[in-house]
Amino acid sequence: AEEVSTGEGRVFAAPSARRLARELGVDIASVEGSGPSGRVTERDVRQTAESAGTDDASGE
Amino acid sequence: MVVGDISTGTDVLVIGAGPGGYVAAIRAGQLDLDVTLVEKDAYGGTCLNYGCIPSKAMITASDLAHEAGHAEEMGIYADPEVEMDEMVGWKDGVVDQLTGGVEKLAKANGVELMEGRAEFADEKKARIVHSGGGQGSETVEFEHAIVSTGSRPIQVPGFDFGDDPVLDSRQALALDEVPESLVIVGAGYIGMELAGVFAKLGTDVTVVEMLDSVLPGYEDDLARPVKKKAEELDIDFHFGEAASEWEESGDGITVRTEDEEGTVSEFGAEKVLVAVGREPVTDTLELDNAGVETDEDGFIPTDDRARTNVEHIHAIGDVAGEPMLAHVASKEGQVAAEVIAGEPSALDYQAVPAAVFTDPEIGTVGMTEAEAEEEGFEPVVGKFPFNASGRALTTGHADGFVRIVADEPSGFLLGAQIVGPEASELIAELGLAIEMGATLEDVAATIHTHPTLSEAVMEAAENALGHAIHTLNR
Amino acid sequence: MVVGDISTGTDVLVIGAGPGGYVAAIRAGQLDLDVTLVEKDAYGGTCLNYGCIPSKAMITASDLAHEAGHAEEMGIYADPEVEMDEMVGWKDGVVDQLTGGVEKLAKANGVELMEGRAEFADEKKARIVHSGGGQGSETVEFEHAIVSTGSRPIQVPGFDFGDDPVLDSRQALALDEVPESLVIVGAGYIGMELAGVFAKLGTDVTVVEMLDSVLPGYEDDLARPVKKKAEELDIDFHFGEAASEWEESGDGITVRTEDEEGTVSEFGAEKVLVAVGREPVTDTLELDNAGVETDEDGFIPTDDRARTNVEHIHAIGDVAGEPMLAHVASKEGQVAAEVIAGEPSALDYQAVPAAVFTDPEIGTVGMTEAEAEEEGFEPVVGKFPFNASGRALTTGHADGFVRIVADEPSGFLLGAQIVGPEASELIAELGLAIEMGATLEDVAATIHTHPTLSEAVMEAAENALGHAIHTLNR
Ligand SMILES: Cc1cc2nc3c(=O)[nH]c(=O)nc-3n(C[C@H](O)[C@H](O)[C@H](O)COP(=O)(O)OP(=O)(O)OC[C@H]3O[C@@H](n4cnc5c(N)ncnc54)[C@H](O)[C@@H]3O)c2cc1C
Ligand SMILES: Cc1cc2nc3c(=O)[nH]c(=O)nc-3n(C[C@H](O)[C@H](O)[C@H](O)COP(=O)(O)OP(=O)(O)OC[C@H]3O[C@@H](n4cnc5c(N)ncnc54)[C@H](O)[C@@H]3O)c2cc1C
Repeated sequence: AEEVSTGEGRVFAAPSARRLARELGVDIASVEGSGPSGRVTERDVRQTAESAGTDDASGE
Repeated sequence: MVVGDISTGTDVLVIGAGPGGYVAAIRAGQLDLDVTLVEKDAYGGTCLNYGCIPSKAMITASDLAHEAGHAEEMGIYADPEVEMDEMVGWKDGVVDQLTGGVEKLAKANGVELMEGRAEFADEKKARIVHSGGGQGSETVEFEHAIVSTGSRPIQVPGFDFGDDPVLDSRQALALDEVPESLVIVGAGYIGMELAGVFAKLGTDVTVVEMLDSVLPGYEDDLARPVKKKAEELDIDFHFGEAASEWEESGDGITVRTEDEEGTVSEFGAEKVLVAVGREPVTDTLELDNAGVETDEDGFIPTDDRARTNVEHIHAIGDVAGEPMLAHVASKEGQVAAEVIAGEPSALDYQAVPAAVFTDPEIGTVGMTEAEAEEEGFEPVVGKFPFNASGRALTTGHADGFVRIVADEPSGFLLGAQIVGPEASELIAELGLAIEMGATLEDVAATIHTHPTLSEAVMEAAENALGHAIHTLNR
Repeated sequence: MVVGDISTGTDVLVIGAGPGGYVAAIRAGQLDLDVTLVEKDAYGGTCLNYGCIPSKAMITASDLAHEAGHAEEMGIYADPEVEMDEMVGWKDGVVDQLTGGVEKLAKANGVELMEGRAEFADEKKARIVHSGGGQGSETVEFEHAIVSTGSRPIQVPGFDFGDDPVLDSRQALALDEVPESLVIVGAGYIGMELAGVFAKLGTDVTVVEMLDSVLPGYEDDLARPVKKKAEELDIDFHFGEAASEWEESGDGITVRTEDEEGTVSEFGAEKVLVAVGREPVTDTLELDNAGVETDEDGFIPTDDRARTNVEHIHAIGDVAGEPMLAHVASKEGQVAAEVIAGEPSALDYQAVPAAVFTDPEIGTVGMTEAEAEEEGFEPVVGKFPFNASGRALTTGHADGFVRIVADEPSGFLLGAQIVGPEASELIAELGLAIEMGATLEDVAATIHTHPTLSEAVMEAAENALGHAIHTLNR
């Protein structure tokens, strides 16, 4: 996936979800979070990647 | 050894073996990169040899000596004698064990170690200059380089670290005898940690600080318990004064200071320790030859992959800018190695914890209330005082508090400030909470062992939610 | 006071003011329930008055006295004298401050305090029996009751706590003088904590344990460093022996034990401390009158809302079963109060942390590797030894390790075991991690302050992932 910058400001997502976002080329700031208070989960990241049609979105 | 030039090649050349460089090298080795680590002085860098580790060892030992002599309240009567050379010897033993460990770990992870000073020849080549005459230099060609040359203490004009009674922190941590009296220039964390060490060992300590408080940069209420305890140890403070010069007088020295209006004060002492900050080391390695830029403060600017303006050259640790902390250096080192190995790593941490090992300790992570407001959050704050903590009272150290800053609408934790016993350890849980995107409710609902200091973390979260058990809720 | 019967009404009657009951009462008060808390002895219960707090205070003080006298390695020479009555006096001061705090907090949260013993008259009514003759009893009608009557030490046949040389933990924590010699029956956590206290104060300690190890129930490798240190303190262990009787002999006593084959051994000592476990207190309150049932071990069974078989009567804390820990009592108390107030609370925690305050400390939370396997997980384990921790070495305490158990396929943390310095505090971060559903990667990626013991937590997670920096990865 293309390199995504980590950007500025707080992200409410676990480190594992943030890393997955980079792996899948997803800008985590654009992900709609489904966790408590809108926390972004790994599942949210995968779904965003899939709906954006990123090549390796189904990758483990 | 052959005198003359030998040339070798490496995937990754790491320059400087402090907590930035040696961690980068080990991580690169784990990722099966061919890595060479060059160090001109001592494995472990400032942190293991002259900084973090020696200071914390001396803090432990001086605390024990002091506490043992001041525990009549607990029915303990003792009058400890301190042999400074033995204490320093013990500290050196700890350092040796750790630096020996670094060397072993580097080798075990396949890191090639080189002793000498590295300087760039061009973008893809460096010369390794060995100390001691007669030895030739080597040339190393690299695909990637990681600059981790660290920092050194800033010298104040008029106070040359080469002069005997003028000490930097490194020298202060290696004295043979407890000085009778000491002027410390600078009330930052290094100055304050060492002020505590010497005061507890019986030195008459005077601290001179240009700004108007101890630990400038920390919130007032965090610095206050540290100042209070220091004053109980008879440390003398002079704020708003800058050290201007020193001279020999009798069998000691006189240190002169000046305030803003030019009023001069004089302080007699045996020695003077200058601890006014640290500056990046960029003059040892011919950065220009590689085209690597520095900013106006001398630091090497980097991006979120720890890359300099030259894409295949990374910079990490103190030389790459604030915050100048060992664990930041190590994190940057890991990320640099992983980025070079093609992993999707980045410096994406949400908050950097930091500790000051004064008495009491301070631990902080993330935003203060004021910072949270500036960032556009609607902060709510929860606080728990250690004098309401059963565990704190049983340790005999109950000054200070835990404070948690959260965003009120979402409940997300944004930051925390702790001053008190084991603050350096307690901050870890809050660092994890922030990285995880935890809410106040998450922390409040987590069972914490009784009786522990960590219960104060839970109660501070409960307090922010309006239902702490062991303190009144506003 | 009127002699005779007065009758009052309350929403919630809480019986027993230990860490279960007083927390339940305060929480109920915060939720605007009309709440009455009855205590027959002392606010704070076993924990604050005779258990957690006194033991931890004595551990701090005896540690300090011992360490100060054994720090030649650090260049510290001292020969501390201990005045036991002053040490115990200091401990009592800590207890008084905390129990006074409980009383104040209860009142500030609107809790009605009553001194006396509560016994059920029927399902909705209790009599409060005041101690001291002549005082009448009161009747309280309640909508809900919370039983938090705690536990008491189990008495071993032949060892009557009423006899002078036979001590329970409470009496052992209130001695005027350091006994010359002490036999401790039971190597569980209470026995081992107190063995350390007395050995460090100079008592000649012998520990007799029926089972075959110290701290039965804890994994071998956690108990081992505790046993090793205890042996360095010259504590004598006898396993597989049960105490059978004692008798006076000379100016001390002889304690007799028997092993499985009936072989008798004799140990001379000044006193004998019996610490073989605790049993629920259900005989003080006429449970039958309310129809509340107990199980074969005497505990009151409860559901995940802390309810007994009688829907409006809750039971919490030691009386409600294992694990008998103060923080579990408090959690159950909070949940009981919230359930009564109609909140959607439940005992839904994933893991209960626990600590043993021996030297070194033990901290555990969640599953061991074996338990994880039994539960059908595919556990992976990460470990980090404290002798590779810079901070541990600088504190002079580097025995032990941090171990993390996770599910390999998902990475989710399942449990952790720590033995070593500040294990009781370090376990907090791992408790939060488990409650949050954190993965190994989450813990490994979180920056931890250098130099701290908490770095060992991060490194153990990294080790499980195969890439710890400061230890070799298998
Ligand atoms: C007294 C004191 C106490 C401190 N306490 C703490 C603390 O408690 N916690 C904390 O986080 N931080 C602490 N620090 C700061 C900490 O030491 C630094 O943040 C840390 O050492 C930075 O690591 P680094 O790898 O960037 O650089 P350094 O540790 O400075 O290492 C740089 C290395 O590079 C070598 N080098 C330089 N140029 C070359 C060259 N051209 N070729 C080869 N080698 C070269 C140097 O010899 C040195 O060994 C303390 C500092 C001091 C002075
Ligand atoms: C030496 C020692 C050390 C310990 N250390 C720890 C530790 O470090 N950490 C930990 O988690 N746990 C520790 N414990 C265990 C801890 O003390 C208990 O788990 C805890 O006290 C249980 O709380 P509770 O509220 O259920 O009961 P308790 O604290 O036992 O309180 C029950 C209260 O109910 C009162 N009562 C009983 N019957 C009636 C009645 N009919 N009417 C009115 N009042 C009544 C009693 O007087 C008592 O005050 C220790 C215990 C001991 C003995």
